[in-house]
Amino acid sequence: MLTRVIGRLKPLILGTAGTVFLASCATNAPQDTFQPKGPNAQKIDSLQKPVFAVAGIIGLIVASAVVYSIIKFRDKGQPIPKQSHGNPALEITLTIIPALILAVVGVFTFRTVFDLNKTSDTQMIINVTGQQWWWEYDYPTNNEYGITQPIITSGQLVIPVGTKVLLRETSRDVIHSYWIPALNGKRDAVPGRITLNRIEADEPGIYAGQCTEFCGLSHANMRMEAVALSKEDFAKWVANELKPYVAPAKDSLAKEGETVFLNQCTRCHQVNGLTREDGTPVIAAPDENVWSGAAPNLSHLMSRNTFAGAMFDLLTPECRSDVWKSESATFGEKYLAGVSEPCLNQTDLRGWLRNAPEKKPMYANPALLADTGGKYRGMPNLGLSESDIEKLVAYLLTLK
Amino acid sequence: MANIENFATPSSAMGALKRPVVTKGWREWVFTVDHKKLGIMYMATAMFFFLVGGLEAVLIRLQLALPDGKILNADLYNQMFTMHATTMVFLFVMPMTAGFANYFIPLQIGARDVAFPRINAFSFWALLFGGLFINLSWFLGGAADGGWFMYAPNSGPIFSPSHGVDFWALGLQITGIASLAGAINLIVTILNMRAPGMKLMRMPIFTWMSLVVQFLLAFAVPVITVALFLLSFQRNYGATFFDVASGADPLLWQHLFWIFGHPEVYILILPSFGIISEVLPVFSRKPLFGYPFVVFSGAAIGFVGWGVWAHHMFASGLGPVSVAVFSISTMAIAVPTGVKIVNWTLTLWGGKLWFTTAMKFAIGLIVLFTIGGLSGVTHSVAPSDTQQTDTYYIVAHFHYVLFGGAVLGLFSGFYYWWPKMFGKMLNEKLGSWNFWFMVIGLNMTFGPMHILGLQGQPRRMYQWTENRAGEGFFNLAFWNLVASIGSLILVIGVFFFLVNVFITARSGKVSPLDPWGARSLEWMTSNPPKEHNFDSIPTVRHLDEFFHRKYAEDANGQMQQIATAEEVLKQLEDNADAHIHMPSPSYWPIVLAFGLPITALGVIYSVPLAIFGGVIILFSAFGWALEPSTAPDTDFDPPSSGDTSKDVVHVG
Amino acid sequence: MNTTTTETTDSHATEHGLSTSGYVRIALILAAITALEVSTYYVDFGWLFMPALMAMMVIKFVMVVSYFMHLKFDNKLFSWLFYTGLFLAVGVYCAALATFKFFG
Amino acid sequence: MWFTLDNLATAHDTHEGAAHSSTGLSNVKLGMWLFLGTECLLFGGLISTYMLYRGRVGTGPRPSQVFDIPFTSVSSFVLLMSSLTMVLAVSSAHKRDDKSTNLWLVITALLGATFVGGQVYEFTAFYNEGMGFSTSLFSSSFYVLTGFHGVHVTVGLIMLLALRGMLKNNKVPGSRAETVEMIGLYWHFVDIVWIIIFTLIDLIPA
Ligand code: HEA
Ligand code: HEA
Ligand code: HEC
Ligand code: CUA
Ligand SMILES: [Cu+2]
Repeated sequence: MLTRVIGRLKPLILGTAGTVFLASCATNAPQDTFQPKGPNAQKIDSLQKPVFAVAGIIGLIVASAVVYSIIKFRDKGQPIPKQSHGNPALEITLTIIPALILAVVGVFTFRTVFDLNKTSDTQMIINVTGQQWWWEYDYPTNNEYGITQPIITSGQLVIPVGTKVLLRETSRDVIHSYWIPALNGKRDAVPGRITLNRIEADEPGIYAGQCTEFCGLSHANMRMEAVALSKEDFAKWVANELKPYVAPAKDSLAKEGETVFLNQCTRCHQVNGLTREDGTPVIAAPDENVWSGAAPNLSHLMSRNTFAGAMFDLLTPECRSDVWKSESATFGEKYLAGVSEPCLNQTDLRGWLRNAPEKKPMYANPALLADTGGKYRGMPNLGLSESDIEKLVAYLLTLK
Repeated sequence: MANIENFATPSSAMGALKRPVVTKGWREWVFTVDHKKLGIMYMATAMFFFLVGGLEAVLIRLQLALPDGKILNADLYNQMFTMHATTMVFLFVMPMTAGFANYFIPLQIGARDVAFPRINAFSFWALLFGGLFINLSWFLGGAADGGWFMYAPNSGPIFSPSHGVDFWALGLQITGIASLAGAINLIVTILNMRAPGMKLMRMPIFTWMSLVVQFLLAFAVPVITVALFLLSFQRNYGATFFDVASGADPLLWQHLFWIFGHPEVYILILPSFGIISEVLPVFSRKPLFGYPFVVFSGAAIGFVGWGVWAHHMFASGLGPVSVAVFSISTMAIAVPTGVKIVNWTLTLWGGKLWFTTAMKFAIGLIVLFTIGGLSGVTHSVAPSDTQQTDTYYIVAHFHYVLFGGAVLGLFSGFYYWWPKMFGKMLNEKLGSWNFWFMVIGLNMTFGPMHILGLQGQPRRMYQWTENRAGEGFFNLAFWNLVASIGSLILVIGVFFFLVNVFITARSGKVSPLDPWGARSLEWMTSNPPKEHNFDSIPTVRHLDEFFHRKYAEDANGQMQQIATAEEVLKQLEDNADAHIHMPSPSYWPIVLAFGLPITALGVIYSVPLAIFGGVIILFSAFGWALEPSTAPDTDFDPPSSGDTSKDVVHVG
Repeated sequence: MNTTTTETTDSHATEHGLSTSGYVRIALILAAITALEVSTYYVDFGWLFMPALMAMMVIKFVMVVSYFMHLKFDNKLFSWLFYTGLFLAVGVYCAALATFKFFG
Repeated sequence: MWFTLDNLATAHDTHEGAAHSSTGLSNVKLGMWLFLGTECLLFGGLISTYMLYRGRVGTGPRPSQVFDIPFTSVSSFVLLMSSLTMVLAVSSAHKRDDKSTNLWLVITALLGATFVGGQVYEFTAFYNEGMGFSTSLFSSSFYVLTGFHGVHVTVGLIMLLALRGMLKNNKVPGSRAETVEMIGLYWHFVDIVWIIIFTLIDLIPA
């Protein structure tokens, strides 16, 4: 009904709301809240657009009445007006009208709230864990989608299109909030609680998001992206994630990198299947050096194209825009190609390895860590030599 | 001014210390219990903190003007917005409204002072010391950095290891005590100290709105007191109230904060609603349209405001039932607020409008607050709010209601009541510049934030990145720059005000007795009022008593002037009361208040210091208790021996 | 609502308080209820336990407030001030607890 | 509270005879009732925190393991009876019977002190049973709630004793009966808070 009324008032609404929205729609910002790309965000959008229009109209009415009064009743030497104290009938009418408008809005709000909280037809569950200042995704086994073993990734959430995905969110430290505007509104990730958030994407593509609950120093740098792949592509992605570890060839630079990695990085980072020389598997978790107990799992680092809380691209800008702007049809293919050496964003990755806290503010300075028992939040500066970095980069490139 | 200085020569005390006997120089202010002096001190303090908070805001805007801003680092930025909000909310708007309430409520209801004058002084000093205490953290290892609602567990000792949050929590505790004491004081004053005939429904609307506000304070402050205590016990004494590892639920903090926090936003806005409800009728030459509706809608806002707090938590996973309920209750609040907007507009309607600076600010409030209120209604639609929350769209909402609403109302009050408080008129021309720069600046600053937010720029980001700014000329980079330029225009606007005050103080125009043709009781005395406010307490027969003493309807139903303000005042003077006892100055309020920051410092740094602070508090409470509020008869000058010489200043 | 119409001239409580024996009687009732309350700890009251305990708590509360604190005899404005705070507290905090699924 | 003594209207009363008060009610009494109203929100918050957390004991003792119902019942009873003696003090004060006022005030203070003493004893016992302030959410919220109440009782005690001293030395500014009555109101409030705490915390098993 609301929509029908709105429909009839269309010209007026377009006129008023247009000014506000014109700028909004023209610039194609990646986190625009008016460009839903999935049914959940769509439901919100269908609710909010009419509300914005109503609000715009009311605002215009008030402003016009004030402006009219200013012009009409300015002091032109007229006598002091009659000291009338009001008009209860008018008053009551003008109280009831807004109440009615709001009642209508209320009904639709009510419906949408429950609609968006429906979880009974979920097809895929992904556990999402916030941590200062990145997101971890953990896919429980799901035979329907070929996830025969749990998958753990970070930064980019990969989902199949047209699938009702339920995010079970929590946090390991402070409150964060998961938000991919094109897919749904925000839902806080609260430590000690599990909150539910449902997303579904209509088309393949990359959808930008951002942590929106203030979570300390690098809150501004806690970004994320949702990557929607066609079902077939998603299956390929899963297969890749489940691929066993491939050790670098003997005597390669990467092999030397593996050694550095074993010495420096595995105390925090997990690479599935990585073993020591004697064949014992290397298990980083539970991670004792980081306050919240975990660092990103790097097993398939090169299959995602951002790192460090999606603050940096793992791809060079050219390669990245190639993926981002690709046609829906070719998107999956390009995304699944992962990061290859020519496309690797060497500057930021090397900078990160050289001195992570300088690239991203983190409580990683031992001098400030007395209160946490010397535990890092974020990744510390490991004081690596340039040649170690060289080797590490070569090694990381093998983590397809 | 005749012998105002030696009017209340105080007595020798019955307490432990002698009463202050000098009422000149700085002591006149430091030991005063006069509600008008205290009101001015509140306002001066608030103004100072406005500049501090404004400076912080400008630094924020400079940092965000361009992508990857380098003016502040992440740590400093987080402190900056936390302290900006804390300063503006708790140390600027609240004290400023307390200043107005202090100064004008007794005058508007025809009283000579507040019910508890020494508590009034105590409240002011506690506020000042609390405010300074919070800001002390800047120099002692960094200010609070958790955002103004300080969500747990990010505010806990592990995630915020500096002492900033300790200073914040304890400092707000101190200002909270000040607010609570002030609220009780003013409620009793309004209920009990009204002039004869001043029925509740004849009270000026500013007094009414302040009454609602004081009730909100009285009942909301204890809630944040609890929250702050829990936080301090966690940070300083090892409790685990918000420590998830021990099984705590971080949402407890959110509930406690917002149960306080939502009534708080009405605490911030209702005084300004009150102010413009005084200003609009005066400059429309017409009574407030629908006075009872404005009164009751104010009370309704105060009441419903208690049932909506969880609209700040729509994204926190409350569950659909709670979300739906709080969503609807939030919408309900738009109805009484709408009543006010309607009544103000209808007050203008058919009036004879005089566009003084005060009037301009008041009209500005109607329009700009409505914009902010309407964006509030778009938040109240919970599903939409999950897109909006924690983006700049929220920042836009609350700056429109806070700056476009509360602050414009306060400025309206400055221009309207300046002659009353200081006997001089603020310059109208500078006032006009002040107004236009501020209104343009504020729309330029906060208007683009609607777009920024709806296009996905989250708040509380020390940097934003070109990457997510979108394409085209009108992208987020453009709007961020506009907002930052706008804030500089705001600075100029504020600057005009400061210049205006300065010039007026130096050489301003002396105000006539009734410069605006005012309507309410506070104008029925000299400018500035005498220490005892009224020579004789007027008997009230009308809403807008003063107006009705000046004007009457003639046979044709035309309003005609029947008396000048001077004549009205003369009449009061002629019937002056024989002797008037005013409360006497006292050392105790400031000493007692001083014990509070000492104790708080002790909580942070060393227990013996806290005990020392406690001793100061106890000692001064005793001294206070032993000291009569008003010095005994015999200590008065002039003695109360039936002579009628007292501070009567003849006007005209 | 309009308090100005109240015509209390003298708020001295003696005229409308209780006599000494009256106060003692109230105290005895309070003591008896307390005994009953404590007994719930030892005797199984079944489903009655919660409602009975709550009722006794409220009765004791109201008795102290009404008689010892004279609220029953005093001007209604005092009751307004106090009970506003009380009911606000009960309402707001119960609502908050309800969002934690506290009441099951 | 101490502001009982800071009353402009009273000053007018004593001097001008007629009360300058729109409602005919006393300022301090209005202020006191309002203050007690606000205290409901303070204690409500503390009680709710406790109710939310009482089952969260971590590795520490559970409420039922430490609470000593007979003991707490007795001290609750003592506090309840102090309300009786307080009201008798108020009643004597209104009759201008200084001697019995003093006597009842002292008895009230003694009963109050017994209660506080009992609380100190209980806290020590709990502590010895391994329930420190920061042991668990239950223990912290228990100590904060009952501690706040205890502080209120202690402040009441100080006021009672100070009041008695001031009555004796004839140093009460303003109306004596009213001052006694105000401190009485505060004292009763502390008692009714305990009525709630005792029921919700001790008698209802977590
Ligand atoms: C002065 C302070 C003030 C005022 C008056 C208001 C008024 C309102 N606020 Fe606002 N609010 C804040 C200060 C204020 N707010 C602050 C500081 C925050 C953020 C805190 C933080 O996160 O840091 C906030 C945040 C905030 C949120 C949470 C947003 C979020 O974080 O996700 C919500 C959600 O519902 C909200 C709603 C409202 C509503 C519905 C009103 C209503 O009262 C508005 C009513 C007014 C009108 C509607 C306009 C006039 C009415 C008419 C002309 C009648 C006709 C209208 C209709 C039929 C719609 N506010
Ligand atoms: C009454 C409240 C109030 C007021 C008046 C203001 C006023 C202003 N506010 Fe603020 N603001 C808040 C309350 C308020 N704010 C709150 C509650 C938050 C949320 C914080 C949080 O997220 O925790 C916030 C957050 C906030 C942000 C978001 C920060 C972020 O999320 O990262 C921004 C960004 O632009 C901002 C800007 C401004 C600006 C430019 C002004 C301007 O209007 C300021 C105008 C004043 C001046 C321009 C003063 C002029 C004087 C000088 C410049 C000083 C000269 C100095 C001397 C001579 C000593 N405010
Ligand atoms: C003390 C713990 C610790 C050590 C040691 C450590 N890291 Fe990290 N690392 C982290 C944390 C925590 C993050 C997440 C930081 C963030 O994004 O905020 C991280 C992030 C990363 C990322 C980005 C991952 C992603 O998916 O976003 C890479 C790549 C990385 N580290 C590589 C390394 C390498 C290589 C080494 C060893 C030379 C190393 N790290 C050593 C803790 C550590
Ligand atoms: Cu995580 Cu903000
Ligand atoms: Cu709110």
